[in-house]
Amino acid sequence: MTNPIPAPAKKLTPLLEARDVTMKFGGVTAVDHVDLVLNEVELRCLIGPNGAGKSTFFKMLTGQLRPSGGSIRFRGNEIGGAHPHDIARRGVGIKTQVPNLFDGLSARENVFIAAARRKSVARATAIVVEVLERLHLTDIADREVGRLAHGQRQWVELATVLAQEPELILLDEPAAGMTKAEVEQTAQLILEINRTQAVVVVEHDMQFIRRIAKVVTVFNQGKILVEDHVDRVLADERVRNVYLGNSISA
Amino acid sequence: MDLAGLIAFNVVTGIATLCLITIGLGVIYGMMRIINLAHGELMMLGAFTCIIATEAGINIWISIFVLSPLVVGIIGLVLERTIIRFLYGRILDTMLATWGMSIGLTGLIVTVFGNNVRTLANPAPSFGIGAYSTSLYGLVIVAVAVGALGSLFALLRLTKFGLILRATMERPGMAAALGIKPDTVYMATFALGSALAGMAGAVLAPISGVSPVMGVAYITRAFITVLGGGAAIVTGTGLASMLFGTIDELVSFKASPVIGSVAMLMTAVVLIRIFPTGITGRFLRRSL
Amino acid sequence: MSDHNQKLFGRRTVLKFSATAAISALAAPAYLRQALASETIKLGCIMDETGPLSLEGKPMVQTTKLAVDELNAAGGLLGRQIEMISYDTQSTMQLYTQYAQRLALQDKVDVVHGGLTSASREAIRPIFGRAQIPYFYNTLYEGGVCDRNTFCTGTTPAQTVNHLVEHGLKNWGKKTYVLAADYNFGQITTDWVRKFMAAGGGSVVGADFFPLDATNFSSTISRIQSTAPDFVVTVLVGGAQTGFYQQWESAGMKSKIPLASNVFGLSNEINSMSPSTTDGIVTCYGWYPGIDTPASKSFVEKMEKQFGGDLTGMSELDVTTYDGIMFWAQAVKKAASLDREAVLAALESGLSYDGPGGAVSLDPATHHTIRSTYLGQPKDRKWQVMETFAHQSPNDSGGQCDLKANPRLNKQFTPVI
Amino acid sequence: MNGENCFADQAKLLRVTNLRSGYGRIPIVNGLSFSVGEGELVGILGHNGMGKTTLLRTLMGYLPTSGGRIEMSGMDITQRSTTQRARAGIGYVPQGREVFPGLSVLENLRMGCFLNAEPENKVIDEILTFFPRLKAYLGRIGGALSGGEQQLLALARCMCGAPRIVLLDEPTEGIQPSIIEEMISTLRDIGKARNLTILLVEQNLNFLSALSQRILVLQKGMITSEISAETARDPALIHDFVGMA
Amino acid sequence: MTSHSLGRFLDQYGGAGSFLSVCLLLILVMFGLPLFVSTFGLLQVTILAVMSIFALSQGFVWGFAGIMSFGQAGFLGLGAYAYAVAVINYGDSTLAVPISIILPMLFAAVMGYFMFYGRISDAYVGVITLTVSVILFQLINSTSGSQYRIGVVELGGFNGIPAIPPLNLIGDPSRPLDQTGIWYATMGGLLLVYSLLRFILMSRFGRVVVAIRENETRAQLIGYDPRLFKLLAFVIGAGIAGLAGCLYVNWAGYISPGVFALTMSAQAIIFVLVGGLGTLLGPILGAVLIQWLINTIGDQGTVDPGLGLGIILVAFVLLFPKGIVPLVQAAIQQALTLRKRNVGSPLPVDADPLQSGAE
Repeated sequence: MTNPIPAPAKKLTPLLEARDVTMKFGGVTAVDHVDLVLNEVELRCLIGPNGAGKSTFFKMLTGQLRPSGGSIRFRGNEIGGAHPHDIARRGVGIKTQVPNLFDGLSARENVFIAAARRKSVARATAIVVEVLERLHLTDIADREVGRLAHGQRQWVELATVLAQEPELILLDEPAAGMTKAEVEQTAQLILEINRTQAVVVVEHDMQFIRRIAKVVTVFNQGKILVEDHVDRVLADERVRNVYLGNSISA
Repeated sequence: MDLAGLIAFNVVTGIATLCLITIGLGVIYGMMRIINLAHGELMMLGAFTCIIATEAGINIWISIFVLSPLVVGIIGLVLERTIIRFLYGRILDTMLATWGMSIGLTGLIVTVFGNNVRTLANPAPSFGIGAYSTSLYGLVIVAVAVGALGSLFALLRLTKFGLILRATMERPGMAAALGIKPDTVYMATFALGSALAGMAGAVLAPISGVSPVMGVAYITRAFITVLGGGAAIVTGTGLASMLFGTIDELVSFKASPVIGSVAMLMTAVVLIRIFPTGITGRFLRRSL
Repeated sequence: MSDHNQKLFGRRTVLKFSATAAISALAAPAYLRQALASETIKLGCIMDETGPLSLEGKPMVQTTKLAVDELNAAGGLLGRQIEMISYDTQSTMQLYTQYAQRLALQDKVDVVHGGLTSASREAIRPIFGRAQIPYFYNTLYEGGVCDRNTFCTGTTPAQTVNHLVEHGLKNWGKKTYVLAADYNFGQITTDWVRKFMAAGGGSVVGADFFPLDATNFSSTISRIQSTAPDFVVTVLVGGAQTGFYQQWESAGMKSKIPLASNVFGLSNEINSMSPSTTDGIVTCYGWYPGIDTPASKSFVEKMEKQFGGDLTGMSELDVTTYDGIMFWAQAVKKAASLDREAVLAALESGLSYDGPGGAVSLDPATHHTIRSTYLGQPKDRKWQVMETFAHQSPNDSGGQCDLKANPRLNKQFTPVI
Repeated sequence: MNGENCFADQAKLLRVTNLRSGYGRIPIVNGLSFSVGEGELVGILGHNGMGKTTLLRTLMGYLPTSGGRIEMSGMDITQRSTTQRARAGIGYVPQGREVFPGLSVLENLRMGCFLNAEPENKVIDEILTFFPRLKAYLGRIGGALSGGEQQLLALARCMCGAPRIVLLDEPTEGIQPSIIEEMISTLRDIGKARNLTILLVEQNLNFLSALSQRILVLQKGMITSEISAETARDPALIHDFVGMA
Repeated sequence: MTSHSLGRFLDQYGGAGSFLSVCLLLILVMFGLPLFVSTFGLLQVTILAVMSIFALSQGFVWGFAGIMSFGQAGFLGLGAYAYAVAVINYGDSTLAVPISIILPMLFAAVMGYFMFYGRISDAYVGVITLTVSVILFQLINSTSGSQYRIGVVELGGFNGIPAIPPLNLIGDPSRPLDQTGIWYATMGGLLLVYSLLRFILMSRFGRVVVAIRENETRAQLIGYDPRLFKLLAFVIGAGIAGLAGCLYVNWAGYISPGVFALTMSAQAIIFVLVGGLGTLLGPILGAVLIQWLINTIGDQGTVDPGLGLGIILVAFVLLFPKGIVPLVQAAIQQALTLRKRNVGSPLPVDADPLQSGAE
């Protein structure tokens, strides 16, 4: 399929564009006028101390929370406050912080449900086999997900996200609770995914961040503190301070 | 003009009646988030206590205001200890279990006393509004409803126990970390709600008749009023009762009691659809 | 793996077969009962013995027992004993069709006496018609049923409501308000009130209908006051609706607007409520406990002797039930057979006897009774008979129902207004 | 058990031995032992997901213990309910503050006084001298406060109960720096005034080192080392902990 | 490959063998019972089959779609009345049957749209369905005046509608079914509904419905609109309840507002709870067992059936919240596992999460 007319507009629109996004819970401002732009097939890492607003920000991107203010555009279309399923259909997939699966169903069934959203039953079944193979889950494919160990559940959730074939993948702490070897596998997987899809990763493990990141955005107290190349960010005094709490004695 | 007065009196009585049948359920739902489908049967037990006591020669007012709440409160306590407490946090399971209690209690009373309607003589005289006359008992109901809502408000707002109740309702885990036993608080709340239901059943007995199956007539009304009212027990119950009671009485007068009741239920369904958290969930969020 | 699957399958199949066995076992007693009781004559009774309608229903079952016992004590019928097969419908409509089918298909009874509300009669009448089992409906009702297989011994509006209305028009005034139970009995009876009022030059200024479990009458009491009728006719049925009388009194209406009723008193109201509530409500029935005839007195004595403290107030319903069974017994004797056609022919031969309510005869044309009716009111927990109307015809169909001439007729005539 | 051990036990206010717990079948706290003496300020340092909050929730009785033992002044409280632990003198400032959102600040503090035998007014007045910022808000409801103010309220509420030991779960989470500083000085002041015992769980190294006398390092549900507050400022440790150079 | 995963899926829900054996059993009962049982006996078991269909409707909506419908009797009643009105008006049951299924579905569609698209929480769905069934009861109960008629049929209020003609051969009103015919029709309906639900649960749609019950948020994040799936499941459940209503009328030959009553809804819930939530065999088993129990207690007369039902309901919620069928399945599973171990193929230690997790 070749398109004779070049589409320059596509190049100009970023994949994801969050402008002035704010989220308040009562007296608490969890996300405070955040701007974030993500290009096609970009890999972005979000870091920041606990309570900095990263997960809240993710929830607004996926429609689980309706922003108190600001705009979120995906491929130029406003998605702020849209239904989660609507956003997912537009091509946003997420692995949440705590594994969030169909606990009573098997791993295979979980992945099937994700794949079958867009594909026919036969195609979805094939995708399931592929993805399970790719993530080395074939052995536990027919076990009930609710009975799997924490790390295994992480992998199953990754598998469901892959099976969805989204254009933007949000990963909230993908390496948490994994062994060193598994962390390395995850890093490789993310880089591999990133060849075709845009990925945003929230992670605390700085080794992991170093391993995969190019551009890093640092959240602190609901705001973006820095956004720069990983090396410069990790060397940044301000970033260190928010992690160590040094600002208070300064 | 006299007719308007009579209708107004009926509307106020209707609102008060709704308040009364709701308040016990409101306490249990508002405090514990338990949808107590046995509420109507607790009212029925209150009415039965009252009728048995008066038949045994006890003064009717003592039966209504002391015996019925006491007996039903104790029954509530027993039910909480033996059934409800194992189901905290499982809202659907509590619904099922309380529904089971509801069916079972009705069956028990039918088995023991037979499925008959008993009547209780109305202890209040009539009074005139111009050319019209009506029962003074309406005033008793209004007084009891106002008194019950007022005391509940005072209990929650002014006493240490009320403070503990409100705190436990908001964050039971944190309350426990401050040395409170949430379990005991829930037990007391359920008993309080049951006692209020028992009293309501007894208060209404002289005008409604007493039968083992009478609970069904109350449960949907009580529910929609609680849900329509929302989280704030006193304000919510009051406001929702005003809305639904007025609709019920006016439509009943214009058309028929059945149409009145249907109109009220329909309003409630629409209200819950528009404000899923009830009137006080949407407005007046910080009220009690 | 497949080995285990087979085991699993095998075990499950066994489980399921035992379930089938259980189901067939459940249905088995049907044969047993049929085989056992071929010697007796079977009288089916279907009645609300418990539930909100039990105040009316239970004494009727007791009367049925008394009548059957009496017949058996006198040697039964055709030299055979009568077996009473009774089902309690628990004031629940669904149970009527269920038990009626059981009486017809399983018990295969020879006659059925029963049915309390008109709703229940209409539910079961077709079943006995199809099963060709003579059916006696012994309750006072709205009148007009015209069905060869059905016999109605209770009083009808043409025998009672007309007198109530006449009494009201003469003593109280031209305007009335009707409160009625919301089903065919209440609806049709209200139409009769309308018709009789119009005929007497009066009018019905309002009519309210209530479901059987209605308990709150305050809005209606307000409405009645706003239309200011000269008297109120109540057609309220069952335990719950009797609450109206207390609310009426406590609203202070008792001294303002008089009440007339063709159902008040059937649920033992004069004993369960205080005389201040009940005194002076004018009623019209085919029998009152106070009627001073030997047959009436001995009936009350027999009932009290057999049921004693279990007896909760007696009414016309008991007498007409007794009449129904006696007419049937008379017909069986006359026909000397249980064959349906023979029994129906005997029933249509102009039977009559002296019942507790006075001389009663069975009208061959309408299958209703020609009997005396009385106007009465409670005074201090006793019924006072105010007036007697002898030989009242069940003229509700206006002569259109003649089952002798037209045996295939099967409909209910209702008042034309 | 010999006499010496007994004595040693009593010297320690809180003693945790080989503690295990987790969510469902997923073990988070994996055989962990430490103790806190009367008047000690002990910090626990650990990454996310290392079991810090799980540890405190287990100590407070929200999570069942699947193994090991918890003692308060020699009394075994492993099987006790949260309420009983609170009554044994454990105060808790949870992650996320958990102020009662619909109750006013004053009512929140009154709830804190539940276990304190002293008259409410007196207790609250005294505590408010350490939290001057809250004085202006007494009538406001808890949910309307900012995150930092809620954190101060949660601390003050806990102090009202005069606990013998305070469990503090990441008090700096999402809090603006000015309030973090205020918390440090407030905690120091109260600590001095009342000989307070604190078990503090944190990621914020600076806060941790500013308040703790010694710091336990928590990794994968186990205490892997103990360091002094000074060492916590060591760049090598920081590198190890934060992963930044 | 597809058939392999299908088989896996079936295993998860009780196995293909179980499906076939249930069907076989139903067919066996359907054709076998008339050989042994009198007309009246057949009448008694017909109601068990009708109630089984009703239970399946509740079982699907609640057990698989996770919708807490407390007013399933509303649809039963609508179906029953729709059949009664249609069959009397047309004098032929050919159209009346589909009407009795479609009308409740339309009603459920409106109601479901109202609830599910209105972000109404699970518990409130329970209260709203309950309230709506009470409204229906009150409305139908107050239609005894002769002005309330549809075509030639008076709705009759409390009286109900008597003498409703039974099903007839398709397109031929002169050949109505007798008692045995209605038994075949009812069992056929049960078999059809059971198979249909089996098929739905195997389809993509059914699997998503179950997934939504398991975790609504996750399903949303994958891109499924839970509101739509719940709505469809609710509508399907209403259609099945409508069919049950149609067959109920055929069984009774008469209909009254009692079908809308809360006790009917309560019974359906008890059937499912006792039989087993999230199974198809469970509701059938529960219906047969409980209905039989009600009849037995009802006949015996000294104890009100409500007392027994209430105790059963509470006991199952407290002690066996999963119901009988899963309990039996688990027992069989355990027996099989034990057997396996005895045979001498010990499970690898880390293969069993229960063992490795619990310490």
